[in-house]
Amino acid sequence: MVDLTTRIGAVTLANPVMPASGTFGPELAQVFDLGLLGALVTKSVTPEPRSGNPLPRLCETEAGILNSIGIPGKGLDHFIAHAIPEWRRFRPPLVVSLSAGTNAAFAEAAARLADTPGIAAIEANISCPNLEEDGRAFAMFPESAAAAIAAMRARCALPIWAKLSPNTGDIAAVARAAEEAGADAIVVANTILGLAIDIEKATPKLGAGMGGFSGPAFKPIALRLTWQCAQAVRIPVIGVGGIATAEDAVEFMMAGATAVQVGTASFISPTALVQVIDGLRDFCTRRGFARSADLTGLALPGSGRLAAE
Amino acid sequence: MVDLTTRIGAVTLANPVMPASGTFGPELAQVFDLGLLGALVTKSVTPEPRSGNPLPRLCETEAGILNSIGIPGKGLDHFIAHAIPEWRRFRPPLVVSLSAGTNAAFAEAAARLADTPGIAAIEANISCPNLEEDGRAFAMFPESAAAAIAAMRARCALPIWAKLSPNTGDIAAVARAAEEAGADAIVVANTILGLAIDIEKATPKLGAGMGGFSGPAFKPIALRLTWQCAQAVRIPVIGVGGIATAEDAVEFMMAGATAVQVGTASFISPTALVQVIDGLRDFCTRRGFARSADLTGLALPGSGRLAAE
Amino acid sequence: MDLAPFPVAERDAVVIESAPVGRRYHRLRLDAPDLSARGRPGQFFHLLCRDGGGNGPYLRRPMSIWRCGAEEPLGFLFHVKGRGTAALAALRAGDRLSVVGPLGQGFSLHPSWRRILILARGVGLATLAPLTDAAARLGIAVDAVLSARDPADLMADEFAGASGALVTPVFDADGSSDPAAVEALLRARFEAARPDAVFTCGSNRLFLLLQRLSAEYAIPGQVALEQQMGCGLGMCFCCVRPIRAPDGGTVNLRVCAEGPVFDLQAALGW
Amino acid sequence: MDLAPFPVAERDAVVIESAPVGRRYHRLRLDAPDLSARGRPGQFFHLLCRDGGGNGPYLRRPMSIWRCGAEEPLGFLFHVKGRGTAALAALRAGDRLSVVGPLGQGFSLHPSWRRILILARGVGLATLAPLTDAAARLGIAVDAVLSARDPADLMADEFAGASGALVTPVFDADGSSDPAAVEALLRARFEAARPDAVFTCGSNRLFLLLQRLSAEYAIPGQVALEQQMGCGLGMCFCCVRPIRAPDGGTVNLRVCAEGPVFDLQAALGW
Ligand SMILES: Cc1cc2nc3c(=O)[nH]c(=O)nc-3n(C[C@H](O)[C@H](O)[C@H](O)COP(=O)(O)OP(=O)(O)OC[C@H]3O[C@@H](n4cnc5c(N)ncnc54)[C@H](O)[C@@H]3O)c2cc1C
Ligand SMILES: Cc1cc2nc3c(=O)[nH]c(=O)nc-3n(C[C@H](O)[C@H](O)[C@H](O)COP(=O)(O)OP(=O)(O)OC[C@H]3O[C@@H](n4cnc5c(N)ncnc54)[C@H](O)[C@@H]3O)c2cc1C
Ligand SMILES: Cc1cc2nc3c(=O)[nH]c(=O)nc-3n(C[C@H](O)[C@H](O)[C@H](O)COP(=O)(O)O)c2cc1C
Ligand SMILES: Cc1cc2nc3c(=O)[nH]c(=O)nc-3n(C[C@H](O)[C@H](O)[C@H](O)COP(=O)(O)O)c2cc1C
Ligand code: FES
Ligand code: FES
Repeated sequence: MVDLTTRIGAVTLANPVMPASGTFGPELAQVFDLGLLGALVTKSVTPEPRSGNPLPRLCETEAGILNSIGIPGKGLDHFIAHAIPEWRRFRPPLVVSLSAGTNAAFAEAAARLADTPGIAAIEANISCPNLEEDGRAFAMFPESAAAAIAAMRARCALPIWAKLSPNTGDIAAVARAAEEAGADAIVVANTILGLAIDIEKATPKLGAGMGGFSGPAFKPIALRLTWQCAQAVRIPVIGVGGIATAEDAVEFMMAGATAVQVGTASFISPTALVQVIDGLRDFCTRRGFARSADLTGLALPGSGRLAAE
Repeated sequence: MVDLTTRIGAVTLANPVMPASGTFGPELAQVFDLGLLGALVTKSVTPEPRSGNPLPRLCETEAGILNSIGIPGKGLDHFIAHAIPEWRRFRPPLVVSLSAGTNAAFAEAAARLADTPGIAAIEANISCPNLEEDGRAFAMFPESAAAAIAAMRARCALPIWAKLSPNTGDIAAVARAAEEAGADAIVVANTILGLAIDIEKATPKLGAGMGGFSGPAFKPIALRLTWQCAQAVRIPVIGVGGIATAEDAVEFMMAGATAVQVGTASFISPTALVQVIDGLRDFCTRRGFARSADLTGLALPGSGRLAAE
Repeated sequence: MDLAPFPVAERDAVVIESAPVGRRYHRLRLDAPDLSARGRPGQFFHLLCRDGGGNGPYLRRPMSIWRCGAEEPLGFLFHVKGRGTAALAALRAGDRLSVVGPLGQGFSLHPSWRRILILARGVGLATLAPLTDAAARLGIAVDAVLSARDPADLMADEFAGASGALVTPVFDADGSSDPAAVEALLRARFEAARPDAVFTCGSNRLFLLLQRLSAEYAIPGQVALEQQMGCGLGMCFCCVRPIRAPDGGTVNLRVCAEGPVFDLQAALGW
Repeated sequence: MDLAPFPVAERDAVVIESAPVGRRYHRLRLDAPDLSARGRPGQFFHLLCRDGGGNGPYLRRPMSIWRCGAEEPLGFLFHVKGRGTAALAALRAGDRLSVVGPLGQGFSLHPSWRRILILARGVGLATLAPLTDAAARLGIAVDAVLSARDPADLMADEFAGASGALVTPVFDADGSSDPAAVEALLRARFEAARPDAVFTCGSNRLFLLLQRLSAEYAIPGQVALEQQMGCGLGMCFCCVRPIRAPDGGTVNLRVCAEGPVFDLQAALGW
């Protein structure tokens, strides 16, 4: 029996596999028992209602997709009143992804979530535009990332997971800044900016122009970011980007991830999350790992744990 | 008859299609007539001989590859004495890719190339490590990119194409800095940092650890970088990253590229460059473009040229 | 993986028939008795479009249920349009096809109804076809006006099967499918024997016509909409369409989750 | 696309035979008479490994010429090892296979030679097999020692064809393939009838043995090396191996361009 128990700071998960924000919803309970998941991660909620971006909001590429959904939603009040109770029907710890346009709005919303029972952690989606910095994402720079996390930290006792953007030039510095500002974990990475053009119409394929790139094609980049973050911080790193199979998840864990998130793969295979959990257990059994947690960091420089075995 | 003539500043190309540095060599003349190409682009040459990185130097991913070749080569003296004469057997303009570890070394090497007959332009591979900045690539920051280009500009009258890195957080700023420092064109992008792990061995698949990611999976990112650069500078932008077909090339041109480079695709299909040229001509014929140059920037915001037709 | 008793399955099904229909269409029948029994007219499946060798586009493609029922193989009828449908059309009997479904909200038929009218064009008839059987089972008479380029494109058999629906074809070739001609035809039907409900799919022009006429005659209606999809399950919000809300404004609803079938008056043209 | 008169072609060739060989191997024969005529023993082709449906890994795979010549279909014999070779093995007669080649520097045979010795193990014999025909055409006698797990794995027919080569099999199963036993065997051959040259491929242990013995007996030799490849054409420098230089140091040479055949004494073990 392989022990899949996973600790992300104060939060204990039955296993290290959870969905990625924005690619998951209670609708997936139509396909399998969501109680199997390590955690539940909501779509990003914003303080105010938002209608989202113009259509088309999604297009496919070679082994991946671009999206510019634009975080449509009914805002935090509605979320607390209606979505949280719906989520609480399920067993796994609930992680609420939060997005906002200013440090103050992040702090205010975090405080309200801290007052709401049933939430295990906040995932701070700081890859979204910072309205006070010309729309450049908070997670682009160590300073703005730290300011957003610190503002939340001051108002909220819940664990805060900082979700970083691959669009920065120095992920290690951003991760360290988030850690120093009080983040309890790093989630890396959100989508990377991409573009596709419809050459018959000579316009971008997405209504919004550029979009976020995700899926298997993005994996080598997200894996590299995970590896860089794992070497930069002491808090747990949660790896996300292109994971579709248990083998992908093992790569992220060996690169230093304590847990993983599965996003786009659920669109292609709604049972992908369950397949990753089952496959991870099988891999550990086959290779003689008693605990999946032992995979974390095995391939990091200087680890040499497998070689020594 | 479609006119494929392309002007990159003072350099005129018979067509806008050329190979990407490091994925091309005179060996390809065994497969087709290199005289068909818009330009020839050499592997990056370094001032001193280098032996390159440990093996394995290349691995495949979903629709792409990672490489850490490490620019092996015999150094600039040997290059000028032996490689340049070999390249001069071919008709198309010769673009020499130059890589160096310091501004002074870039300047010195550029001066020597300027004294060497038969070179149409220098492609400055400023995506390589800057030894005076802790090994962070020149192209990571506007200041270091500008300093390298300015140093070359001061010593060399040849056109200088600045080849940018996708690993920066602000490609537009780097492109503008290169333009202001005197670059005659922007080439975007070099490979993006990636990682793959062999989960049976629990080590990176590449001997060097991380590597550069290229191929079709990288295309949406490179296309976005091209689009951002085209809106940031007035000098021509040469698009590169994942181009395998004429349709891909048209996407880059519509996103603002004046010309394109084909890299990894030549490994899968050594005739890819010719196929792109032929297909570009066919696309222009079918869609009634008299000159391929008319494609440049068609999909940029505010262009609306196709819609108006 | 089929994790019964969940209402939506992800499953490999064996192709038992794969055949071209007319010049531009193709039909597939799958061996998946329980899924076929579970499917309802107007629902859809999300299909992984891989030809026999595993080649195809990254995303799944939504496809309406064309044939379903406890005694029928699960069937799809589609226009071979781009890369995804081409891969589907390349499947051969014996190949496996990964399906996710049944998905979405289908048509509703009230047992008290006596007669419905269906107006379809092109491949829209695939979506409406299973209504004819369902109506027949409830003893509801079906009056169908099918619009097509020409007789070769009509697929009347594919539509009505053995349901006994009364099919009136109209064609571009002879002008009988002109909006004015169809309007006259519908008005005549509505006057002669007012249907209890009307249904449409596949043509914006016919949708707008039917919306206008059925409002005038105060006949309730349903329309099946299409939209590009990511997840097909309601999680990604890429498939939204603006739908009229009771307050007169519009709300973005997900075609995959709140649809694909919407109230005829609430839907907007596309 | 074949842009004659260029020495290396990129071309789709039709598979005329695809068949398993023993438990772990597979052979393919292609209809490509001019490429077959152009190929030389020791050269290789770079194969796009796509099964009948277009599925397979991104990079091409290098594969030695196993059969070539004006009168022969172009043949490959390979170990079904991973994703690429599995896709190749899934090809059926009539399918198309994209090949690039012929590539690399093959073996050299001097017409003055009278007798050569070949030492091969496993699928290394595929690379050495075409030497037997070439030698036969030059009137050079071939003495071959083939090492295999057991008789079922030997593939002696696949090796020698109709060339008349004298094959001595050695097996793991009966201990005759032990290094000491093979060394004794080779020494006996070298003493009895000194070959003019020796050739090997496929086993590091046998390579090191043959290198040592042929140095001792001052017999020239050649070895075909393998290395993971990107471009197969000499452009990417991922396939280098250290090779002894005349000055005693080593240089990194490209297996695809300077090789795959190297001087036996210059090569290093792997
Ligand atoms: C609920 C629903 C049911 C459908 N039922 C049927 C049916 O029974 N028969 C049939 O022929 N077609 C049906 N369609 C349309 C069908 O999904 C598209 O024709 C198909 O996705 C085209 O894929 P392609 O790769 O061949 O074409 P491409 O044009 O290459 O597809 C490119 C992209 O656009 C999307 N797309 C293109 N056309 C449509 C469309 N009309 N609707 C939604 N997305 C589209 C594709 O999914 C893909 O993401 C249905 C669509 C929906 C939403
Ligand atoms: C010049 C040359 C000639 C060859 N001739 C033959 C032959 O005639 N018969 C035969 O069975 N094999 C031959 N090989 C080895 C053959 O190329 C590999 O077995 C094959 O690439 C494995 O691919 P795969 O996807 O099945 O295996 P995987 O192990 O999944 O391949 C993963 C990666 O490793 C590379 N790789 C794995 N093994 C080798 C190897 N031994 N040499 C080079 N690259 C490797 C692959 O190309 C690929 O990039 C030759 C290799 C070279 C370099
Ligand atoms: C359609 C879509 C919507 C997304 N919405 C969000 C979101 O609301 N908040 C967020 O933090 N990340 C969002 N993401 C990013 C994912 O959570 C994930 O970080 C990214 O897609 C990379 O993982 P993947 O390759 O497994 O999808 C979204 C991704 C997709 C594809
Ligand atoms: C094997 C390999 C070697 C490369 N070597 C160089 C190099 O020496 N100098 C350079 O500027 N870019 C080098 N590149 C980057 C390519 O020129 C190109 O920018 C990148 O691969 C993206 O294009 P592609 O996806 O078409 O390959 C190399 C790429 C590969 C794959
Ligand atoms: S397709 Fe994802 S919400 Fe409808
Ligand atoms: S495989 Fe590219 S140089 Fe040999």
